[in-house]
Formats: sequence, C-alpha cells, structure tokens
Amino acid sequence: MLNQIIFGYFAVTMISLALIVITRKNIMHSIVYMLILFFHIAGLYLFLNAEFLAAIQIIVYAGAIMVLFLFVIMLLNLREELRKSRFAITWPIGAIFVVLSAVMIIISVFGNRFANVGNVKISDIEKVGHTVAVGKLLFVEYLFPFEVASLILLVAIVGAIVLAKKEIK
Amino acid sequence: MIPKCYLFIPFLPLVSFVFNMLFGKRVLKDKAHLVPIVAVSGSLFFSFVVLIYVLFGNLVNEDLYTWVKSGDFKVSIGFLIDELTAVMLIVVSTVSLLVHVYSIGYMHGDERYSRFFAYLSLFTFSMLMLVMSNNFLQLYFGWEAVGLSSYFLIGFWYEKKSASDAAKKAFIVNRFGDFGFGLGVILLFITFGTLHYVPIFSDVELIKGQVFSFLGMDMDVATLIALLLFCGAVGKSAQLPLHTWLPDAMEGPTPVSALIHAATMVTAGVFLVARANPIFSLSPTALTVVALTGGITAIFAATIALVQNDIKRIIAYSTISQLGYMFVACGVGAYASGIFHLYTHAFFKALLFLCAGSVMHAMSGETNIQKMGGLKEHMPYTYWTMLIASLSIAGVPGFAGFFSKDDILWRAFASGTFTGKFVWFLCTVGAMLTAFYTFRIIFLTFHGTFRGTKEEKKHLHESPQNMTMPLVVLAGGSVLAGYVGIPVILGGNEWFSEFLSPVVGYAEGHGGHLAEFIVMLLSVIVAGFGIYGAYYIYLKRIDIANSAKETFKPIYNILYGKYYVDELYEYMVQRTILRFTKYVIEKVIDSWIIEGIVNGVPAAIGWLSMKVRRVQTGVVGHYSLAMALGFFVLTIMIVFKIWN
Amino acid sequence: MVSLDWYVVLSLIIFFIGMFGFLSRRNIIMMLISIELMLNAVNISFVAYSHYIGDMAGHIMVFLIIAVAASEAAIGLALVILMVRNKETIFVDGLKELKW
Amino acid sequence: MQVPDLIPVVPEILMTILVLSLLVIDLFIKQKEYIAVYTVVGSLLVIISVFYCTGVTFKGMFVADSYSIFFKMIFLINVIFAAIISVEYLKKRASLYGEYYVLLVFATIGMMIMASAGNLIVLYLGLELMALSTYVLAGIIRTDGLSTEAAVKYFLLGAFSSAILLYGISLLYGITGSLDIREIGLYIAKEGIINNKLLLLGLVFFITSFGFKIAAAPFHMWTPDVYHGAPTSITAFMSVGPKAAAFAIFGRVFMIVFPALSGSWVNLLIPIAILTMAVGNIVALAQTNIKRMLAYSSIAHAGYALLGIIAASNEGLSAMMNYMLIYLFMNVGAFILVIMLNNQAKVGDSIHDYRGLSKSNPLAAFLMLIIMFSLTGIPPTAGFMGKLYLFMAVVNAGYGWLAVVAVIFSAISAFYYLRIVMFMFMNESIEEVKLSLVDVNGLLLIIVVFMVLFIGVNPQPFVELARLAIL
Repeated sequence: MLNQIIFGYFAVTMISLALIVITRKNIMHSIVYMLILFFHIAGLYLFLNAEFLAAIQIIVYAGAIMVLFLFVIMLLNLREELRKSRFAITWPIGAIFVVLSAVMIIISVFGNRFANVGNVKISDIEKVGHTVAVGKLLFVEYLFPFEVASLILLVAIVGAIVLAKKEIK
Repeated sequence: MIPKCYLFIPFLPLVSFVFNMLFGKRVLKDKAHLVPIVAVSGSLFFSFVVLIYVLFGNLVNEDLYTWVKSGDFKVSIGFLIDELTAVMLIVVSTVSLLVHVYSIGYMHGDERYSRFFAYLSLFTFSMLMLVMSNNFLQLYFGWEAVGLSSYFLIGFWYEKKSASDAAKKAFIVNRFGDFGFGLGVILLFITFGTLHYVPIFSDVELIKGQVFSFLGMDMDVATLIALLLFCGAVGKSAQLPLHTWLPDAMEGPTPVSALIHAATMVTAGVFLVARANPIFSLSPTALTVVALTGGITAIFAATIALVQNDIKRIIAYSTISQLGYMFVACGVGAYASGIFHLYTHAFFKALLFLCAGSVMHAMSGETNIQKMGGLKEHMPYTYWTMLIASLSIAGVPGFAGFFSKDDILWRAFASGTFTGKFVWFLCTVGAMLTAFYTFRIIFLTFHGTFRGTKEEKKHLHESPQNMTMPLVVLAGGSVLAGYVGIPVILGGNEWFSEFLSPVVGYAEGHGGHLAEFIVMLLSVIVAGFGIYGAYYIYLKRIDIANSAKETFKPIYNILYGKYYVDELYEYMVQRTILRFTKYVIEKVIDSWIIEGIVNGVPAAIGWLSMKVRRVQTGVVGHYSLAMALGFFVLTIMIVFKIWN
Repeated sequence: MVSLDWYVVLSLIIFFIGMFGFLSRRNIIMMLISIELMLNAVNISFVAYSHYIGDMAGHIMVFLIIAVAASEAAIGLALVILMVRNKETIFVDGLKELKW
Repeated sequence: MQVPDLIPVVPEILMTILVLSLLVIDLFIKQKEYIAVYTVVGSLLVIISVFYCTGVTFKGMFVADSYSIFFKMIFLINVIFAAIISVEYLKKRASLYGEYYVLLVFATIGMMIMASAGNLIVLYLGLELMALSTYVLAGIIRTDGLSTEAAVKYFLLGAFSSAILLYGISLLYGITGSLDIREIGLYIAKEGIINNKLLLLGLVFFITSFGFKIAAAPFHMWTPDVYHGAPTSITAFMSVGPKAAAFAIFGRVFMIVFPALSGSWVNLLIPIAILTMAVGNIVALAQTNIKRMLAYSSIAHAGYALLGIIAASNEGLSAMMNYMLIYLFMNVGAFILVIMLNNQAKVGDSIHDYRGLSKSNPLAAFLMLIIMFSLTGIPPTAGFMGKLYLFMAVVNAGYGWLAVVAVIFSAISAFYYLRIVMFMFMNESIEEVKLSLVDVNGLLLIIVVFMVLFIGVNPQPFVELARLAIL
C-alpha cells in the first residue's frame, strides 16, 4: 500500500510538473520546474533500486544540462521574447494528435505481457552496491557503447566550438 | 563447338563503325572506306569459317554476356549459330562486302563519305547481331537497330525533302509492325518465362491448345504469338498492308537500296518466321494468314511493277513481290524453300539494284526508264550482269532464281491445302508478271534507241571498275547460287533443304514426280511468255505499249497509281481520322478533352506540384506536426488493423 | 508492489507531454527542453523495465542516454547561439527563408 | 578478465585514429588541402581493412558481417568523394578546415557503427554520433543564415526523431527483455507474440524515426530545407551517407528483429513508400533551385529503395543495397557539377544557370546528361538497373501494382530531370562559364560517370556482391 501511495505521489507530481514545464511563458520558470521534476525522477529511480542513476540524474541532468540551459538563456537576454505568444497557432492540432496517439497506446499497455527473463536479482545489486554493479557492467560487457559515447562527447565538444565561436578574420 | 572467332563477325563492323565515327571526318576523309571494307571482309571470312564448322555439325548456343539476371528473368547477349544462321551470315556479309566495295565508286566525292560508310557498318553490325541472336530480346534490339540504321541511310541525303520524308515514312510504318512484334515478345515471355530460343522451342508443344483471354475473347496462344510476330515481319518485309514505305525508301543511295532494302534487312521478316517456325507450325491459322499475305502481296506488287517507270521503284516492287514468295513458302510450311529463295534473291536482287545504280550513275541520276534505251553498247558489263540477274529472277532454267522459285511453287502446290493451291496459282501468275516487268526494264533501258537528251548521251559511260567488279561477282552468284538446291527430279538431292532441316524441319509434300515436273514446266512456260511479251511489246511493236495503255486506261491508272494505297492511307489519316478528330474537338467537346489530355496531365501535375510544395512552409512546427500526423496515422493503422 | 503497467503509462504520459511541448512551443529553447522531457520519459521506462525484468542493460542504456542528452544539449544550445546571432530571433517560426 | 576480440572493430579504430590525428594535425598544417588528402588516403586504407576485419565481437554487440561491409564500403566511398569535392568549395567559404574533415570522419564512424550494430544501444549511439556530426556540418558556414537555418531545423527534428526511436527501443526492451537484435528476434519468434499490440506499436516508433532518417514522407519535411541550406558539399555527403546508414539499420532491424511481423509492417510501409514517391517526384517538378530539386529527388529515391524493404525478402534487401550503391554514384555525380558551378563566383543554384551549358562546356554537359538519365532510370545507365532490380523484387513479392505505381512516378521524374538536360542543351547561355574538367572535381565526375555507365552495362558483379552480402 505504501508503495502505491508513494508511486501515486510521484506520478501525479511528475505529470503536473511536466505540464507546467511546457506551458510556462518564462523559460526561467520552466527550467526551475524542470529541475524539480528531475529531482522527482531521481526519487523514482531510488524507488526502483537505481541509486547510481539517481545520482547521475541530479549531477548531470540537473547540475550540468539544466545549468547549461540557464547559462545560455542568461547569455541571450530574452526579455523581449516574453511578450510574444508562446504557442504556435497550430497547437490544438498537435494536441489532438498527441492525445489520441497517447490514449491509443496507453490502452494497449494494460494487460500486456512484458518480459520477465532477466537473471539479475535486486539482492545481488544491493550486495555490491548499484554503482559497482553498473560500473562493472559498463566496463566489461558494455565497453563498446561506452567508447562510442566518448566519441559522441568529443563530437559535442568539437561541434559546439565550431558552431558557437565567433568568426575570426 | 565453334571457336570464339565467330565473335569477329558482328564486332568487326562495330569497330569500324566506331572508328569511322571518331576519325572518319577529320583523319580518313576519302580513305574512309578502308576500315569498313577490311572489317566486312573479315566478317565474310569468318562467316565462311563458321559455315565450314556448321557443315561439320558444330553448332553454337551460348550466352556471351549476361546483362541482367534475376530469378527467371534474364537479359543476355548470346549467340546461336546453326544452319539457318550460317546461311544468313553468308548472305549478309557477302552482299554487305560487295555493297561496301561498290559504294567506293558510287559515293565518291560525297560530302559525308565517311559517315556513309559508318552507317553501312552500323547496319551490317545490327543485321549480324539480329541473325546471330539466341533470344528474342536481342533479336528485337537488332530489329530496331537495323530499322534505325535504315532510317539514317534512307534519309542520308536529308537535304532532299523527299529523302527525309521517305525516312520518316519508313520509320512510322515500321512502328505499326514493331508494336505487334513487341507485344509478341512480351507475350512469349509471359507464356514461357524466358526469351531464349532453345527453351522456348523445346517447350513449344506445351502451349498447344492453351488459350489467352483478353477482353473477354479467347485466343489460341500459339496463333496469337505467331500473328503478333508476323506483324513485325509484315512491317519489316514490306508486305501488304504495310508495304508503302519500301518504294519510297528508294530515295536513299542505291547501294543502300541494294543492301538493306533488297538483300538483307527486308528479309529479316522471313528470317523471323523461319526462326520461329516451331511456333508458326503450331497454328494452321497463322500459317494460312502468312501464306495468303505472301501470295496476295506477290501478285499485287508485281502488277504495280508492270507499269512503273522509275527503274528503282520497279525493282522495289519486285522486291516486295519476291518477299511475298518467301512468305508463301513459309506459310505452306516449306521454310527451307523460303530461306533458299531469300538466299538466291539476295544475289540477283542486289545485282539488279547495283546495275540500276550503275545505270543511274551513267545517266547522271536519271531514273525514268522511258528516257533511256540502247545503253547496251555503252555499258557492256552492266548490261550483261543485269541480263543475268533478270534471267535469274524470271526463273529461266539454269539460273539461281529458277531453282528457288520453282521450289516454292512446287511446295505450295504440294502442300495439299486449298490455300496452298490458291497461292500457287497467284505465284504462277506472278512469275509471268515478274518475267515481264524485269525484261521490260532490260528492253527499255538497254535496247532500242536512246531517248534521253544529247548531253546525257555524250555523258554515257561504263562505271568504274570498283563498281563493275561487284556486279560480276554477284552475277556469278546469281547463276551459281541455285546449284546447292537442285530438286530431285532434275537429278539433284535438294541439299539445301536437307542442310536446313535440323532447324526448320521438312515440308509436307503430296504428289509425285510427274506433278512436280508439270508445275516446273508450267512456271518455265509462263516465264517464257512473260519475256516474250516484254520483247514483243517493248522491242518489236513499240506502238502496242501505248495503244494498250490507252485501251486499258482505267487499269493502267490504277496500277500506275499503285492501287492508290498511299492515297488511301493518306485519305484515311488526313481526311477521316484527322477530320473526325477535328470535328469531335471543335463541335462536340469544344476542345477541352483532348487539350485536357495532351496538356492537362503535365499541367495537372505541375499544378499539384505548385500546391503541394506550399505544404513545405519552412516552419519547423509544421514539419514536426507532419511527423506527428504520420505517427498518429500509423498508430491508428496498427490499433485498428485497417488492412484487414 | 506497483505493477509495471503504471510505470509504462507514467512514462508514456510524460513522453507525450514532451511531444506536445515540442509540437506546440515556438521557442527553440522550450523545444529543446521538451526533447529533454521526452528523453527523461524514456529513461523512466528503461529503469522500470530493468527493475521488473531483472536485467541491467536498461540502466546502462539510461546512463548512455544521459551522456547523449548532454551532447545534444551542448550542440543544440550552440545552435541557439548561432541562430540568435544570425537570425536575431529565438522563435523557430522566424526561420522561413528555406521553404517550398 | 579477457580482452574482447578487436579484429572486427579495426576499421572503426583506424577511423578513430584518423580523426584524432586530424584534430592534432590541423593545428600544425598551414596548407589545409593536405588535410583533405590525409582524410582521403586514410579512408582508402580503411576501405581495404574493412574487407579483412570480419566477425562478431563485444558479445554480439558489434557485427562485422558481409552486410555491414557492403554498407561500410558505401560510407567510405562517400566520405572520400565528399572530402575531395569539399576542397575547392571550402576554400571559397569557410575558414574552418580541420574541424570540417574531423566531423566528416566522425559522421562516417557513426554510420559504420550503425551498419555493424548488433545491439540497439550500439545502434542508437552510432546513429547519434552520425546525426550530431551532420547537424554541425549542416551549419558549419557560420556566417551564412541559410546554413544556420538548415542546421537548426535538422537538429530539432533529428533530436525529436531520435527521442521517438528511443521510446521504441524501450518498448522493445520491455516486451522482450533484451537489447540484442538477434535475441529480440529469437524471443519474438519463440514466444510467437506477433499479435502483441504494444510490440506492433513499437513498430510505429521505429518506422517514424527510421522514416525520418531516410526522408520518407510524411517524415521527410526537413529534407528539402536542410539540403538546400547546407553547404553543397555537405548536401552531397548527407544525401547518401546517412540515408544509406538508415537503410542499413532499417534492413537489419526489420529483417532480424521483426521478420515475424512482416505482415504488419509491410502494410505500414506501402502507403509510406507511395506517398514518398509521390511527394518527391511531384514537388520536384516545381523547383527552380537545383539543390532543392535534388533534395526532392532524393526523397523520391528513398521511396524507390523502400520498395526493397517492402519486398521483405533477401532479394528485396539486396536490391535495396544495390540501389544505395548506385545512388551513391549518381547522386554524387549530380552534386559534383552543382559544386563546380557553385565554385564559379557568378553562378548560383538556380536551374536557369544551366542554360546553354552544352555550348560552353560540352563534355561537362554530356556527363551531366548521363547522370540525369541515370537518375531518371533510362538504360543503359546504373539507375535503370537499380530500379529494375527493386521493381522486380517487389513484383516477386506479390506487389505488382506497387511496381506499376513506382514506374509511373519514375516516368513523372523524367520531367524534372530531363528539364535540366533541356536547359543545358536547348538554350543559349546567359553567363559564359568555363568549367575545367582537369581538376580533381572534373576527374571525379568522369570517374563517377564511368561507374554509372559501367554498372549499367555490367551490373552482374555488383548485384552478386549485394546478393552475397545479405544477412
């Protein structure tokens, strides 16, 4: 029962926060709500025995990505933009598509048989700690994707510099 | 197996074509004939090599190069060399070589001398590919390629309006036939799943009795295929009712007429029927159509040839008539006889044309035989060779044409069907007319007194040696070519039919030696009548010709007007169809339907295009909406499974 | 124990809210944030699946998605700067030079 | 702990070494053309290595099979072409050299990883590596508003589509409990869950995002704008590379993961393919900008290639692969001429700039003629062969009517391709342009046209190659 209550709290809060995020006129407000949402997501991860991911969610998402957003917004000084309409005039069409698709998909979720084939027990993870478990997996089995991710980060560095630096004559 | 050297036969002319196109104009100039002649000589040489191999029973059927292969579908360049091909190779390369040599003199000094030889080589290449093909698709491409080179060559002097018109006419009229041919090839593929001769002909029995339903009509597949293929043959071999292009094609240079429009390309139709004989043999209906078309064309064209005055046109109608004989042979199942006649005809008809060219050369381009006469003294070589050709075509015993024509007549008579008897009758009458009109040329041109102008008379001369030499060679051929097929009753063994029998089988024959002898005798007698008639009218009693012309004025006019077929077509096209269309457009639909179709479809697409491109608004939001729409529609399709 | 269905539904709802944000907002930064929202929805579902399946691959996926999201954000924001510099607007419907 | 088998990954490692050394070398080299030369030589070496490094490694995450080798060949030839045609073009425009080639190679690594992905994680990461690099490349001319606009549009929609892909992956993971492509396929076959609604909906997510990458309607909307706005050399690069890579994963995912569901996804793809061919061919008619026209043409070609997937057979797959190879040559050929004209200061991208090209540059016009014939699909060019095999695959799969539709759209495409030819050959030129065919671009054009004709005349080896390379 407690589980259900906690999940209910998280779910309702997260959905409301998500809705709030995308409807704010001021981007700053959106970002602040987004941060709160991220903390909730991190909480949900803890609830699902993913401590390391919860930490990453806070550190990387909240701590780095959102801060990057804030940084750029401040850099650009977007005061004037606030006066204009925030939604495209076509938003109701988008809403119809999204709501209908979502309803159709959500209906088909219930009663669906998901897989239950894994061999990792939660007790095993708890024994060594989630961070160790993820780390071992990442550097042994998933070494290749990890390396590819490093290339992606390199591209991001190069790309961001290429795009954002001022033209030098 | 034959060594790969047979590849030289078609590809040497191709090389010379490319060579002449590249270097002809700038480098070779008036030496442009060298490479093509060497190349075609090579082809001839290798044709003989191949013939010897074939005589010893070596055949080739292989795919040289596969272009597309996917499942059952295969497009390849392949060669089939059997007895039929070997004969065709000899005919094509011999005549081609002689025409090449002849053209040195005939085309001398022409502005586009090298281009002419390039086209000749292109034609030779295409024709050789056509006869050497081992599948219908390559045959079809060869078919179109010879048509194209013929188009270039008829319109070679395109400055002359009549020449370019004739080229266009040949092209358009052939479209009709080729359309049917193309459909036939497609139907073959649908029926057999392949286009290679060997599998088709070995499976051909399977389609016996199969029907093809189209628009509610049931048609016998074999008949349908055979008739569609025959459509192509009718167009290319200038049979009724698609014969009108051939006389007009005489606007091209005379060597072209000799090579393409007498000896080789126009016989492709006969070759096609002979090649596809297993299919034709399945369908008595189709064979009857072939025989009747041939017979009627034979006599139809011969009657027109009686009264024409243009030397080349007479020979052109004679060609149409002789092609009719060949189809008669095929139509009564005697394919070997048809090919035999094709082979002898190539010699004497090419010779006739080349002699005509020689005459025209001497007459500075004059073609009207009424304005000639007495050329015998001035051009002995031309006279004697043309005489031999005429004797041959008239069917005088001992000459090549006698053997082949007699063979056809006997086969038609002996086929045992009513159609056979009927076409035999037509052909026998045709034989008389043939003898008459060929000797009409001889007598009007070479005998009597010269009826041209003084200057022309002064100019008369024998043609140079490189023109007379081919004449002599062809004259030899016109005499000797027949001796490979001496009929049994004359002590021969019909070696030619025997030789071709692996490909085309034997003709059915009913009747004994006596009947055969009578048929032969009859044909010789009517030929004699024809010759004597011509002699009597045009040499002895010149007045008769004119009085007869007056007496039979209506008939003369019809014949001189070539039965007004051209006019009829023109009338049909211009008056009937065009006027009807015009009427429909103007009065009934007020022009919007036709305009709608002609301009409307592209315009509608263009309009649609202008509208649809507006969707691309440039706004990212709209693009993502389109993606969401697509996502949404796909979701609906999955959730409701709308394809069930 | 909450059934997996509810986690999936939660992630779907957040995902489609993010999608709606992407479709309806004009501001490029808000569109980027919407995409982050969608990615987070994906992450939630991965973690939930991982938990219920008993397999760690989902966690690895989430880790890598976060890395990619960071890269994407970096390049996206660089593009925002470039856009403001060249086009002097932050609304995507201001980008209308390329059309039709 | 054992070291994983690195042999199959050698080409990717070599490419990574190439890209890292490029980053360093860029600092020291003043003559920036050498960077292009270095890229080309490096990529050539990698092409050789590709053929020798096969196998499965990293526990099935990386599969270097003949299928991936075929596509890697396409990507590497593509990057070589792109590097060559960029030299002249960049000299006139951007000041960044090293980074340009670095990103080009990065994108190629991404494609190679995609082609070899045996695991959805790897697939996604490869896709992102490719996509992020191309976003930046599209916007690399910072001073050019159009370039920026193209990059922003590409980026936003690309990120959107990859989020959708991710959700599809997560659904698949939830239903089958694995991220390994082969295992998922086995699981679906074993459990026989072909009527699982959620799994089928997973298809929708995959089709949406793959459709975006291959520019299939209605997910194609970014294509004209991005191809138009991006630097021409990059347009040439990304109209083949990322598209072929997307087709590679399309084929692998749909033929290995979802073969059991083919009854469903074929029905989803048929309308998409028809719509794609329709939009591409019809809208291309109204274009006056050649880059935009080629963008729509590339949409149309994606529609044709999609027929190979619809056939859902090995024959279709190999026809699609063959078409990608052919499309590489014809498309690059078309863009080389566009670039060569672009390099002339006076000439823009309008199709009217091609007026009278045959007068001033007969050879160039003739080569363009062959390319246009090939794009239209006129024999004996390679384009004809590619289409022939695709259509035949569809016919053999029982969708004869679809082939008829495709042929009709091909016929429509003749209007706009041959319009270019008409402009080149029928009209008097406005501007006197002198193109030299003896520089690198010209030589490349000649090589490409030669290949187009060669494949057209002699398609068998290439078809065999594609046939042997199927999964």
